[in-house]
Formats: sequence, structure tokens, C-alpha cells
Amino acid sequence: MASGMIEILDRGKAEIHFVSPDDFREFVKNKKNRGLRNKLMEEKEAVKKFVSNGDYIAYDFSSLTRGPQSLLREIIRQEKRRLWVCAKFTLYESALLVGGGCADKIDVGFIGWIPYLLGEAEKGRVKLYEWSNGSLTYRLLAGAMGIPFIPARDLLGTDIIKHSGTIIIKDPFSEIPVALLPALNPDVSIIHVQEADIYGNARVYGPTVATLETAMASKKVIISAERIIETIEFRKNPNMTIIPYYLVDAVVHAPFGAYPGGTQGYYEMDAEHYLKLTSITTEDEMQKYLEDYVYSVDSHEEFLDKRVGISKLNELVRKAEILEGFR
Amino acid sequence: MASGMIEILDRGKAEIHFVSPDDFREFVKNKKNRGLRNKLMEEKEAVKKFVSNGDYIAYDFSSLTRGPQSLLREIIRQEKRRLWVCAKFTLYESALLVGGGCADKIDVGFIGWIPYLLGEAEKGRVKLYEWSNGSLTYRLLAGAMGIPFIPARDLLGTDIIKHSGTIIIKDPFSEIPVALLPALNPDVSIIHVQEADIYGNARVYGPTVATLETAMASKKVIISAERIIETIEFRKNPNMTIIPYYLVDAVVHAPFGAYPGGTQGYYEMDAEHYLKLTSITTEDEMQKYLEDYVYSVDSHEEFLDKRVGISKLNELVRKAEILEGFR
Amino acid sequence: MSVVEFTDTEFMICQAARLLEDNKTIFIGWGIPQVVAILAERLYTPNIVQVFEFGAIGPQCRTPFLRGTMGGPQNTYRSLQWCSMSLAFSYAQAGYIDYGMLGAAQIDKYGNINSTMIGENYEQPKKRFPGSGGGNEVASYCWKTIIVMSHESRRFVERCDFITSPGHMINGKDREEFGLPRNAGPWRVITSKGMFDFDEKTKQMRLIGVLRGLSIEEVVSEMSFKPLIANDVIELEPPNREELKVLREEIDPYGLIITKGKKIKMKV
Amino acid sequence: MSVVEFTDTEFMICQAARLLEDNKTIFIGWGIPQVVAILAERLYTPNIVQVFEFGAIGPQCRTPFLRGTMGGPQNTYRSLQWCSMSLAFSYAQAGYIDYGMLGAAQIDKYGNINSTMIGENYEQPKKRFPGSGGGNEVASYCWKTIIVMSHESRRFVERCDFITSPGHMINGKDREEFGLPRNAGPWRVITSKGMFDFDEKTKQMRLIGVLRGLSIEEVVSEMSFKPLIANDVIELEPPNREELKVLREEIDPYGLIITKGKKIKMKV
Repeated sequence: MASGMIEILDRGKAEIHFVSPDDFREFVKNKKNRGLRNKLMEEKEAVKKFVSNGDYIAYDFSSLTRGPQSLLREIIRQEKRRLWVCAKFTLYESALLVGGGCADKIDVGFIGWIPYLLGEAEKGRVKLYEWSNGSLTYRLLAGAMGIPFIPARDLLGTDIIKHSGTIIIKDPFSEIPVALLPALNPDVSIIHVQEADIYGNARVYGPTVATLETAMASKKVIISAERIIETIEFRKNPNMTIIPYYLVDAVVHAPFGAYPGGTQGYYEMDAEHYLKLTSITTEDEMQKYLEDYVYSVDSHEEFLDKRVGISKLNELVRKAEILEGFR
Repeated sequence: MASGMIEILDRGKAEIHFVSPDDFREFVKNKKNRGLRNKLMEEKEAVKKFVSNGDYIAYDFSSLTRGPQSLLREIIRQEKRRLWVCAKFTLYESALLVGGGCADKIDVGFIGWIPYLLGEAEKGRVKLYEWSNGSLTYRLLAGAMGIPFIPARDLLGTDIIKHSGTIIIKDPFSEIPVALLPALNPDVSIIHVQEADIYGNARVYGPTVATLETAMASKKVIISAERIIETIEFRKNPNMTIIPYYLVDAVVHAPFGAYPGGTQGYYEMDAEHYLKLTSITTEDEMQKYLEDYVYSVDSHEEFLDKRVGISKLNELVRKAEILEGFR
Repeated sequence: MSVVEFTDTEFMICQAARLLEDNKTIFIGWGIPQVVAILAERLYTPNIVQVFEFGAIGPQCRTPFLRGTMGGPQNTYRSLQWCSMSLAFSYAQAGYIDYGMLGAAQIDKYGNINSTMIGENYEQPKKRFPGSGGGNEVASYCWKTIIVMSHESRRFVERCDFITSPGHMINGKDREEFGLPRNAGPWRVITSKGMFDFDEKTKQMRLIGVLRGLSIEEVVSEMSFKPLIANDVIELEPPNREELKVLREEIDPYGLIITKGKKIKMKV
Repeated sequence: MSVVEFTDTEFMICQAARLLEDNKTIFIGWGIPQVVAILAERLYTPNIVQVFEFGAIGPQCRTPFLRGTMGGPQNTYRSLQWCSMSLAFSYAQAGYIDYGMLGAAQIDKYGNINSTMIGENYEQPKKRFPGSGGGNEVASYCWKTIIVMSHESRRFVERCDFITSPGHMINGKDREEFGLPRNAGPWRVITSKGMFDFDEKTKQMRLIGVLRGLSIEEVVSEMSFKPLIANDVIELEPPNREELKVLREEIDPYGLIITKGKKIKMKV
């Protein structure tokens, strides 16, 4: 029996990646596993198994700090196609994925300053949808909670709305307009952490960005970790566990996995390499970069060995003198 | 310009404590303070200043573990009146508040097994509103986030709805019914923690229940702490900070503040005293309990000294042998 | 041949523990469900992951089980994660929790549960209970909910005086029509005399097992509604020695939980 | 009398730092806002609490300010809390964050900000920018938002090509009519030539200060819309020696941020 109506004041016209809470639950029930299984595998296998063409992909933190860069390069190396990227708080992930021909849609929180990507957008070669870092994060939170949307008071009044999938209603409790942000349940997420065990329990030190929400909202989750530690370490300090194992599908041991970004407590970012990236303007420059640093090596380990080198890595480790709070 | 309608399928008829997000923001702006001020005070002063007759009150965790029991007794001692209690995950807090004549409305998550309170409810002497632990927690989360409601998939189909303030709508994204739980912004919350500094930064060890959400959603927040520690301790391990100082109005140093419950890492609960509480059936028994343990002492310290005694406290401390994870 | 003696409660606990699957998550409430989970972990499902609403995930509970310290160090010992209540419930809402276990003051034939009140007048109930707690969320969110309750006629009713937690059909409508999560809900009801599931088609409670020595008629006669009867109702084995030993010596040596209910003596 | 030399950027940074209040929280974005906050903390507002969207609350940032490591150990050093992005934004949404500081590619007379694109066709913009980042949330949620941008005519437009973050009036409607938080929004605009507030009644941008030595006309002529002019437009003091010393020696010795923009020489 209907007992009234709520007015829809406005709604965005853009396509959204939306999975109904029941469909997500069904996936979790049937395709995720609550068994304590050893999920440790090579990056090659993890990406092969858990990233598919056409997937909606999310990652955590940024290119500069604790970003999942080795997994990102592996995705490009395996020439995944038609990815839709959740570019929350990103700097160069989106540019590399577009440059590698992997991504053709981006939900924009922040796509960074690499001229190449902005140029591609100007030419209309990549389909952008407008959101913001906050709204994408709230969408992931709703996806993680298993609810269809979350209300929020951002985006209101802006031109973002019409290029998003936001619905504006008159809130039935306060009688003022509020945005309903649709839940975001990525097909796959890639997350770099300081410590994980072989089952996928993981913890991070430092700001946690959307580590938990991203993992919890995603159908498939690949974790890369600076260190693989014993499960007992989590049990000794359970307040620090950010991801419980049952959210995770694959664990990759990836020392320097955030390079050229840094990982707190381990190594600082490589500023020189970063400048190399942010100066990429043309297609040729992009392809040369990818050839040099992605296609021409077979793995992250080979990349570190042949393209970075131990003396550079040592230098970055040497710079990471602040350990307080990170262990 | 309206672009459609959302159907309201059902709505609860009960009164709700609801503060519009803008009114809450206004309170936070004008009445809360972001200054690093020393907020350490006696429980007497804290309760006098920050608990008013007619307040909606919330607390964290339970009577048995890390509950704010010394503050609760002080509220009863000061004979606060007409409180509306958020009884999420409660065992005997509600019973004592009703017995003390302090509370006349309860939002029920779980009101515990004390026969006295159940009897009062049967006689219709206390106004109950039905929710659940989950829905009250989600309401606090919405209040903490500054949004007017949060969607959830609990309460649906039950008789709880009509005795609550829930609204059921057809979700515009998934087209299935979903419950909208109104935000809950208590007037005051009382929270016991293991460690706080004089400004109100606080951390807890063990399950965190709704420590953060409760503090963040409340207009006034009183923290009691087993230990007052230096601010630098928070800065050395910022991942463990659960409440930042700017949510907090008063800090009370209350060793054994959760007694007769326990506090992890400090002392176990007093099972004998607990049984004394749970067997209270009649008004006389309740008044005798309150006289013995609340009214006849002037403070928590006097209570510990004259009604509990050092040998009992030592016994409870001695039982708390598990420190792993709690420090 | 020898004689085994056990209580109603011990019987229910052992039945429930035998039902659980290993490598699954289970939402645990206070009391009997805690004892069930620990027993199952010790004997049958070493990798079962207990989830507590106050925010403990996967503890390795210390025994003996101590009344009342559910959130304390013994029961939350060496958890995989200590988190918040909203996160614990959200794990369940998002589909990550396989089982839930609940008690009930009343249950109806579709598995609706009353833990709020008895009587017709909400304002002045004949009997008031503590309320939902997290029970509503468990029954709403978890994939398979197991209900454990003593077998008394007045508890099995045509319609609950108050529906606190949803069953499969409510007022003639399927739970999914109310927006409740798909394909979830009550899965088994374990009583001091028998075990029930829910018929896929009619959604009605169906007797599938009776305690050894009891007849179907004896079980059904103590219910205020007539349940469906499965084609082959099995005989439920009483607690075995190993179960009773672990229960009585390790988990609940003070008998806080397991001594409750009627005592039963049986030849085995 | 002596001569002081400084860049546009140094001027803007010092103006912004002098505006802040002590014992307040401020939402900080990448680059100039970081330098402003550190300068203010060193010289004017020792207890200002920086909030970063990635989840750092109240760090005691180590200097020198290093490009790009906003989330790294130096910048998040000794925070009061490391938390999540959803929590950082929720602190702001619930009203706990007093100030916000943003840059802008375009701004209109009501303080609407464009950081998305220039042009008329969204699908193929003349110029594409990185997008909102957390800017929309800062402008929507924080009580007082300070916008820092270089003073170029093309940046001050009648109507932004794309409104990324809300000002006070949008398409003729007050921001509150859209449901945006009450009494919040843009508070000051600091440019390389002057400072603006917003008229309470008309909600329009109003010139309240000009860099010493510049005339009102010189400032206004480089804007594509005519701002209101305050009754008493004050003269904005150039950076002083102490500010420049801290900026150049302590915070940004490599000149990653502060060397940008035109150089100005002035007798003081």
C-alpha cells in the first residue's frame, strides 16, 4: 500500500556501472570463498585469472603512495581491453591504462595532470563520466555495505550531475534536496598493502583511503603486498586488520609494488621517474614509455632488475627514514 | 523540475529523534570547538555541564565490556530527567536509567534481561520504540556522516517498522523495496575508552562497536578513560586513534569506569555484582540497589572505595591476564 | 550398550554443531550459539569463522565459555579483525556471512520470529522481551539462519504476536516482495525434540528429524500449528560422548548454559 | 627603506596564511594549500588542524614540502589520526571542518568553480582538466572556502563552462535551494592581484583588497566580469621577510611551488 511519494528533482543521464545488491550478494555467495586457502600467486596468474576484458576496475590510494603499480603494469602487459576505470584520487593510472589501450571509460574523480590523457579526452577518444573523489568513495562505501545507494550532500547544484548517474530527491525526513549516489561494485580491484598473509588478511599503515571499502565492494580482489607475514601477526593485533581474508581472491608478493610511487615504511617515490611520466604528451612518447617499462620486461621482478636497478632501489629505501606509525 | 516520483511503500508511525543535517552542522559550528583545550574534568562537572533534562542519550559498547558505567551512575546521582535512551546493545543501562527515574523513552535495540525493566514495559510505564542493534547503529552512522538517512535491508517485512520511524521506498536504482533509516544525532553520548588525552583524542582496543559513529553523531560527548595519556602517544600511532579531539566536550579520568563490567587489558567484569543487577525485579529492589550503589556515595571514587573495595578490584585486575592486542 | 544422559540444551547444541559446514562464516549471538560454534570448531569445523555484532571477526575463543563476557578478552581472543558493529552487519548485508544462529521466543510456520513481546497490545504487552538485538539483521542478511529453541507448544504459533525477524512468508507475501535479500532466511529450526527445514514450494516449516525414541506425533503434538512432515523423517542421534566431554569439561564446566532444560536418559 | 622581491605565488600564499584562524580545522588540497597551511602553522596559527582527503587528520608536516608525496610519511608525519577518505569527507559533511582551500581554473561572480573543462562540448572540450578531485566536497561541505588562483582575465568568467564546485548562486538559485549545506561556501578569493569576499545580499564577488601599488582599476580590468567593489578596499601588504624566509628556506627550498608566477619587486 503506497503511502505517499518522494519527488525526484533531477537525475544524471550518464551510464553507470551498477550491480544490484542481490546480484552482488549472489556473486559473493557462489564465487567468493570463505575457506582459508592459500591464495599466494604470481602477478601474471592473478591478473590472468581475475582481470577480464570489459571489467570495471578500481584501485586504492594513488600513483605516488602505496598504489598497486606492479599490478597495473601487469594488466597493461597482458593487454586487457575495454576496462572501465574508477579514477578516484588518481594521478597516472588512468593515463597508462588508456595509453596501453586497456581502458576506454573512466569515472572521473581526478585523472591527474599527464598531458597525454588530457589530450586524449580533448579529442574525445576516451569516454569520461563525471563524479568526484568524495562521491566515488561514497559509492564504494554503499557497494561495500550491500545497499543500493547512499545519500550525500555533494555534487548538488553542479554540472557534474548531468554527466553522472546521480539522482536528486527531496529527502522525506528533512524535506531538503539530497543526492542519491548509486552503489559502486567494481568487477575487480587491485590494492597494494604493506602486509598480507597467504589467505588475504591485510593491513596498511598510514592513511587508509578506501582500502576496505574498495575490497569489500569488489567482486574480485587482488592484493599485492610488500611483505607476506604469518596469520598469527594479524591475530595478535586485530584492530589493525583492514581487510579480512574472505574479501580477497589473490595475494601477490610484490616488494616495491608501488614503484615509482612510495610505500610508507619501505621506500620513497622515485621523483625522476615520476617526472618522466608526467611529461608524456604524445602517443609516441606514451608508447615508448610503455615499451621501455612494461612490454619489454616479463614481470615486475625483471622490471626492477633491468629497468630500475638495485642502486636506485637502495636510494629510495635509504630515503624512507620515518618508520614511526608504519610498523 | 521534477523528473519522476519514488513510491513510499510503507512508513513507521512512531516518533523519532531527528535532527536535520543542517541543524546538526550549525550546532557543530557554533557549540563545538576545534581548539586544543584541556577538557579534563570531574565526572560531576562533566555530567552537570553536558547532560540536560530531556536529552536524547547514547552510549557505546555494553554493560559487560567497556561500558560507561561510572558516568551512567553519575547521571542517575544527579537525577537527570526525561532522557530518551538509545538502547543499542544494552544490558542494564536502560533498567538503571528507568529505575532512577531518569529515562522515560527508549529506542530499543536490546534492553537486556533485567526483570524490573521488562516489568515496567509490561505495565506501560516506559515508552518504547522498536528498532534493532543494526538499524540503530546505521542510524548513528548516518548521523555521523551528516546525511539525513541511510538505506538498509533490515527491518523489512517486520512489525518493527510500524513502531519505528522507518520509511520504505522502492529504490530508484534497483527497483526493489529498501528501508530508509533516519539519521540519529543524540544530544549527548557517554563513551568509556582505555586511553584518552586531555583534549579528547581517544583510542580503544578490542572491538570498536560504534565508538566513532556515536561520538561523531552526538552534539555533546563525554569520554571517560582508564588512562589519560600524552598527545604524542596518538601521534606516534595515528591508525589507532578512533576519536579525534574535536568531537569531544569533556574527558573524565575514570579508572574502573566500566565496573561492574570489564575493560579489556585492565580488569574483568564482576560476575557477582552482575548477578545482583540482573535479579532486580521489583521497584523496591531497584531503589535499594540505587541507594546502596549510587545515591549513598558522592562519586565514582567513593563508590570504588566504599562499595567495591580494593581487594575486589585487585581480584578483577588479576583475572585480566590477556593483554595481547589490548596495548 | 550403555546409557547417556544429557539435557535438552546439550541435545540442541550438538545438533546445531553437526549442521555447520567448515570454511564458512557464521553470525553468532549470545549464549547457545556461542557454545555451538566453539563445539563445532573443536570437533567438526576447525576453520569456521565466528562473527560477532560488536565487531569481532574470527576469534579463537578461549574456554571455558564465561557468561557475559562476550565482548571481553577470552571470547574475542586472537580475532582476525576487531572492527565496528556497522562493519560487522555490513559484512552480512553484503552477503559475506554464510550462517546465522538465533534463539526465538515464538516462531510461526514460515519461520518468522518474535523476540519482542507476547500479547495483543504493544503498549502493555503480557510479556515483554529484550527486543531484536541483532537478531533482525541476522535473519534478514545471513544466507542460512539456524534457529535454536526449546520445544514448547506456546512457542510454535500460527502468527507471531510480533514479528521481530523475518521468515519466508509474511502476511501471505514472499519475503523478497518486501525487499529482503534474495534466497536467504531461516534454514533450520532445532528444538529440544526435533529438527525442521522449510519446504521450498510452500515455504512452510517441515519436520525432518526427531530425537531418537520420539515419535513424529509426540513432537508435532507440542506445537500450536501443524508443520509439514518430510517423507523420510530421520532419527536424530543424541549427543555422543566426545561432544559431551568437550561441552562439560572444556567449554562450559560451570554449566552456565548446558545444564538448562529437561534431563534425558537414553540407552546407546 | 628596502626592496622586497616575491612571486605571484608567494604573495597569494602569504595572504591566505594570514587569513586563517588558529584552533580551526582546514581541508587541504595538493600544492599551494599545503604550503599555506604549513606557513600559517609556523607563523600564525600553531594549532591549525590540517585535514587531507586521503585520511590524514592533524599532521605535523615535515619540511621541506616535497612535491608529490602528499600521502607519504613526511606530509602525514605525526598525524592525530590516520583514517579513510570516506571518514575525512564525512567530518566535513557533518560540519566539523571550518575551512577549505582550493584552486580554480575558472570562477564566476558567485564563486562557482570550474576544474573540469573549457569549451562548450563536454565530449570534446577545448581544454580538459583533471576533474573535481575532492574540490566539490570541499566547496560543498566546508564552512568557509578560500579559493587561491592567479589573476587572469580568462579565469574570471560570467558563467563557468562547467560548474565543478558550487558557489553561492547557481543559475539564479541560491545554493541552499539545491540542498547544499546552509551558510557554507566560498568565503574569500585570493588572486595574484587582490582579494575578494562575497556580498551577503547579492552573493556576488566583491573586491576588498588590492596588492599594494595596484589600483582597483588595474585589478578589475583583468577580469571578464565586473565584481562589486567594497566601500573601503584595503591595501594588501606584500610578503614580509619572515614569511619569505620560512617559505624559501624551510618549506619550499627547491622552489617547487613558490617560484611560479610573475616576479614582483617592491619598496618596503
